Amino acid sequence: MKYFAKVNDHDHEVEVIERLGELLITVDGKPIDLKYHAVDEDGQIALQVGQFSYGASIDGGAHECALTIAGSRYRVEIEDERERAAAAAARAKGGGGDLKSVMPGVVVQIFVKPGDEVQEGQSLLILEAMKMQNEIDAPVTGTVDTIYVTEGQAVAGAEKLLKITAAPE
Amino acid sequence: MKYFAKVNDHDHEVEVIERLGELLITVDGKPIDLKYHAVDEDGQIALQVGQFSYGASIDGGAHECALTIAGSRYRVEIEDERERAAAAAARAKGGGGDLKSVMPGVVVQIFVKPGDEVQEGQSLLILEAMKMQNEIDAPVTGTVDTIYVTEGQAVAGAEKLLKITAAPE
Amino acid sequence: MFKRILIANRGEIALRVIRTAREMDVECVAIYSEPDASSLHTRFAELAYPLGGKTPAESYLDVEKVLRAAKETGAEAIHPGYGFLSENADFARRVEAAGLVWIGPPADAIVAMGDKIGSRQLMGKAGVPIVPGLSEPVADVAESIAAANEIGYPIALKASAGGGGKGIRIVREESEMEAAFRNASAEALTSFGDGRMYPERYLEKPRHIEIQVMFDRHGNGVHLGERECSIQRRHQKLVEECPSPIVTPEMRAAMGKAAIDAAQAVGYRGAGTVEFLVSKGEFFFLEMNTRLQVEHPITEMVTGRDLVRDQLRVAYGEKLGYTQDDVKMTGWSIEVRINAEDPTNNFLPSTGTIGNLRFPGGPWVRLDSALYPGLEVGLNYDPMLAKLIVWGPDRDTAIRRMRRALEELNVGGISTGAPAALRVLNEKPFIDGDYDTHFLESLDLKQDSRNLGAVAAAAACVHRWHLARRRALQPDAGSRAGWIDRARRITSDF
Amino acid sequence: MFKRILIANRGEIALRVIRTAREMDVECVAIYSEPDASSLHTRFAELAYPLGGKTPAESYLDVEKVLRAAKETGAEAIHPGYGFLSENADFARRVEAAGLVWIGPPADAIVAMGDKIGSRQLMGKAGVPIVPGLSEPVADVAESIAAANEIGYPIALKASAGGGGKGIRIVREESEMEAAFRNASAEALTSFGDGRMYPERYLEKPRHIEIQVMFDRHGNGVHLGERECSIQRRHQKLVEECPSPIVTPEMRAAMGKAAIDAAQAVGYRGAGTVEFLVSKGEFFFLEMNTRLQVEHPITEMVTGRDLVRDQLRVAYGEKLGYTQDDVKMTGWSIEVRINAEDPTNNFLPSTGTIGNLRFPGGPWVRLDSALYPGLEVGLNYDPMLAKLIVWGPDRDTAIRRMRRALEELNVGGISTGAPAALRVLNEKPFIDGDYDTHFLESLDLKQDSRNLGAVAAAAACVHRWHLARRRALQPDAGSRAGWIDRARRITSDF
Repeated sequence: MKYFAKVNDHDHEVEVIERLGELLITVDGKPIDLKYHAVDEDGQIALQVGQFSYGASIDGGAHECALTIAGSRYRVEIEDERERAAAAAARAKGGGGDLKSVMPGVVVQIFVKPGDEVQEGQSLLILEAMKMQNEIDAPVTGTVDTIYVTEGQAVAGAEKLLKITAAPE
Repeated sequence: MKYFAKVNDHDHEVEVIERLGELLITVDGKPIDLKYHAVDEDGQIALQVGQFSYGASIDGGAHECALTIAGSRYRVEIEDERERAAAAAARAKGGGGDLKSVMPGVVVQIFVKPGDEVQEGQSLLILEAMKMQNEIDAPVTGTVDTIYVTEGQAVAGAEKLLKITAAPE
Repeated sequence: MFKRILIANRGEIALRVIRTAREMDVECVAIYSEPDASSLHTRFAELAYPLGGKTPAESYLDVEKVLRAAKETGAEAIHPGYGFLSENADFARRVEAAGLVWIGPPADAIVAMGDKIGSRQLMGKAGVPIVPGLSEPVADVAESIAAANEIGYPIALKASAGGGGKGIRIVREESEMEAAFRNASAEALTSFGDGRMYPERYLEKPRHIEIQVMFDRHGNGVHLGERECSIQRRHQKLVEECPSPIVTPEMRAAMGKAAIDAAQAVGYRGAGTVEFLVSKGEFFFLEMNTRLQVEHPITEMVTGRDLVRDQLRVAYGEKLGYTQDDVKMTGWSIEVRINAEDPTNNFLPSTGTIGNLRFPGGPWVRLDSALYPGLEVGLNYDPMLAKLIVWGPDRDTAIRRMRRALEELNVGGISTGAPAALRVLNEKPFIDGDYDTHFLESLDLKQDSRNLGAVAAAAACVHRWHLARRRALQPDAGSRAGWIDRARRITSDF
Repeated sequence: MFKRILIANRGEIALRVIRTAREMDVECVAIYSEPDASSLHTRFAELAYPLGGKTPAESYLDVEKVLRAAKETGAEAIHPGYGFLSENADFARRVEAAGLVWIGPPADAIVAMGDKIGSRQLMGKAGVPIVPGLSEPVADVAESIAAANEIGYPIALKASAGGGGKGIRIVREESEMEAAFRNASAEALTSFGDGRMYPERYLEKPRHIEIQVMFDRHGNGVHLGERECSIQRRHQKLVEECPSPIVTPEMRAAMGKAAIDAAQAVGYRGAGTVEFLVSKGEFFFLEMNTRLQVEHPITEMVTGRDLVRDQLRVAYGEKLGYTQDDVKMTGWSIEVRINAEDPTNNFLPSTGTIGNLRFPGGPWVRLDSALYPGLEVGLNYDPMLAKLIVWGPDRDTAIRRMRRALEELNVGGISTGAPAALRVLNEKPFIDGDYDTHFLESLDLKQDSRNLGAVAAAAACVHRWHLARRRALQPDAGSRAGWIDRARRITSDF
């Protein structure tokens, strides 16, 4: 199985093949002698790379997870080939989609309205969480389709904020 | 629901009744203002008796469990009325049954053979675990029915050692 | 000693107080909001009193509810912890009016130190060093030069009407003053319609260093040395150490005396912390925190004194029982705050359900933690969930021990600032002790300093592979009946 | 310093060594048996080497495998921990013959101290006090009286051919000797066919007190004070404290000197423990443990010295670097061993799968633990799973802190000895420091000293009630299809 893993914004290609009960793993074309042993159902892992050992922890599921290895945290997004192709196709015919809050908070100000054309990186709204104001930027260039929230509204984590239709590439 | 709870060899009668969504509990006929709140699925409990609070832990299931309250451990065996009646009936018609090892170990010596009549408390065999030899005594007066193990055999915890048919009461 | 006290707080600080109180045979009353019914402080206190309510305002900040809880449980005193009502002078007065002991300083001391500007003027009068500057703005270059000569260079020229750093100019010598004043004043006039400027000493490479003090009701007081708290972002501390790598015994004595003077100037009692800004060997009063500080454990590790115990003792009226000469600092201690936040995303708060906990241990590792599996971390409460503290005979050992402990720690379900702290502990300026309050914000925390990104990618993909394999092995429609039968058997034990 | 060492052990002691080594930038190689693939020591070491095998004999005790692991991983030295091969002189020799450094004493010292009888005679010659008695048996009353006058009363008359306490008589003065000898000798003759007797000083209220020593390769050595280990059953220690409540500074100096003499008599190097029996202010050599002791942490807490660090340093050839005068004992430390055993059932071993862990924390609490959720506790390995250690400025505080920590601890899935330790810490003789090696066995550990049996009964029944309720609410046949659909949805994320 071939996977595309994005780790803290760096891309890696990982291939996992089972042969005679063993997993053969390559990262970016190079074989890696990695032993993965789940200690419990909670996410503790005994990880060995060659002779080296790592008491690692994993949080999350098949598409997004976070690995903590020796105190450092790696956020990993994974796509397989089918998913990658589907995502590319969606982008090609104008993807975009729902933009969700990354944390719970209160919508302080909204800078755009439905129909606005926005550039990737452009500020869309301000979300206040704890005592900090955070600008939420457009992830893609496109058109604002729908705005789900209003100023002053409290939102949960991963709640839909607005929808953008991406401009075709 | 009425329960018979044996706690470290002391007997208690506990009644649990649900009324308007609240549990009314009596122990040995006296009401107890007990709030039981399961913290997780592992057995952590927030326990309150009146204003007093206990960070308790529970291990085990419906019939046998161990409560640890403020560092003290209480082993509890529970029967409801039906189970108690069934057990009494079994005893009346000559109960007994399988005697199981309380811990893993090695059978060092067996003092009885099938057909032997034994008195409650009589030594049946010696089980060695860690570096200690432990005499296993007859829990009831009766007749040795079957012996499942041989001298020198390693046994797991809760493995059947022998079967006794209890003498009618 | 008190028989029973109420802790008007939650989380790790409530637990901290419960632990010492239990060791003193003082019963604790925990109060708890609805979301905190399972909290460790609720479970570990001898008594627990439900306040009801979901938000802080409906529970821990509701003075009437807290006082009622104390009355109904027969508590003799109230420990406020930090945050919530701890620096609320009105609450302190209400507590005493209700006939209870307030485990904290006199209300008047809270008031006096609660006003940032007023407290600095008060401290200036008491002879405590404050940042040199004028209390009135200057209107032209000549006045500015005269003031600067009095204050001493380098000077920060700040716009009288300004804020947010706009219009600030750093002037290092007199020859630069004229041009700097004209530019800054013009900029300020344009921006705010007011060209007047405040000259103040500019503090280069400022460090945040604070002194712990403890006073009884009988006029006895000591300082317990300093804590270095310069590893911070937006004034939120992340890593603290005790002692400070730059404080000499002479400087400690001078800062200690200033802290005692500051406390005595407001008639202080109990535990308090006097915060200073330190630059080029000079120190200046910043503010006083009239309560127990989050980072108090590092002082405990180095002095061997239980500060909560001393708080309870002096609140009860006991004499301090030791003098300045009895306070010895041995070895080095470091604390890392475990906050629910994402250091790779500008320390935004992180929320989730705690799980997959792995706690560090072994020699000289202390964990003050409110974490438990199932804890819901939301936005209603302080994101500080735990504090990891180590001690070592010297700074080098303490740093290495903290790295080791951070590598052992795992907190699942949320993101924490721990990786950022680990990064700090591996940076040369920190190891050299040569850092200031800007250091943490200068780091690129997205960098993969351990270079394990490829390993993480491989492990995550193997994890996914196993998840998919497990799904593939799950019972299909045909075998499902048997599976359910088995489930029924398992649950038929009741 | 070493770049890489191998730890020929498992469990908490392997972890203990890993922790200090990591702080010293020394890489550790963990070796592991099949059941230990998930163990913390396997996960926390920098390198992990699978030995294969399920039993100790197939893994940790297999000298060839261990040496091969060291060779294949490039380890420069081997730390044996305690137990397993740690006191195996042949192994020590094999390690050195393989060109590796043995982190332990010279093989000859292990041999000399390994023989119980021989070591006592050797120590007697070296001037270390041993229990007064004869090396040859006496055959009649007259000889017995003569010997007793030399040894000093009270006397224990032991059957020459005996064992298991049979035929022992305590004789407190000469007038009792004749009757005692005749009875005991007759009993021995009947039982063993041999009436000869060994007279030996009878030690009343014996206490087990041991001295920690540390020697380098350059002739420097110190003692690090004593540990009191009298809370034991069948010679298995449960609670240890440092210092001992009965050891005065003078006695400490005398015992320390004796321990150093003992070590020097066998050319000792590294960490070692000289065990003494103490009775009525006199102390007598019992044996020397030529390795790190389980209870070493309490010495670390009180002296501030990391003993594993010193072990690595002196094994590498460094000078000790401190003298006897530099060893200061500050405060009090107590350790409780967390063993898989059932104190209410004669401390029989307990087996199971670890879960429902709740670890204590807060000020001056240290946990050296190999526990993790999912750990299978069987009979193949030492039942000692963790050690809970506290420090306090005085004994009273340390006792109260340990009680508090034990109340916070939970280890699910097995039974542990912790409740027995808690019981000990609440007993007046322990609090008074007035206990001996018989104390623990004198307690009725089935007693409900907290008197919470009724609460436990109620809680257990409510638990059962909830289990039954949950079962009743489970989907019946009609709704099961929907339930399965939901399960399918949840797992379709892949």
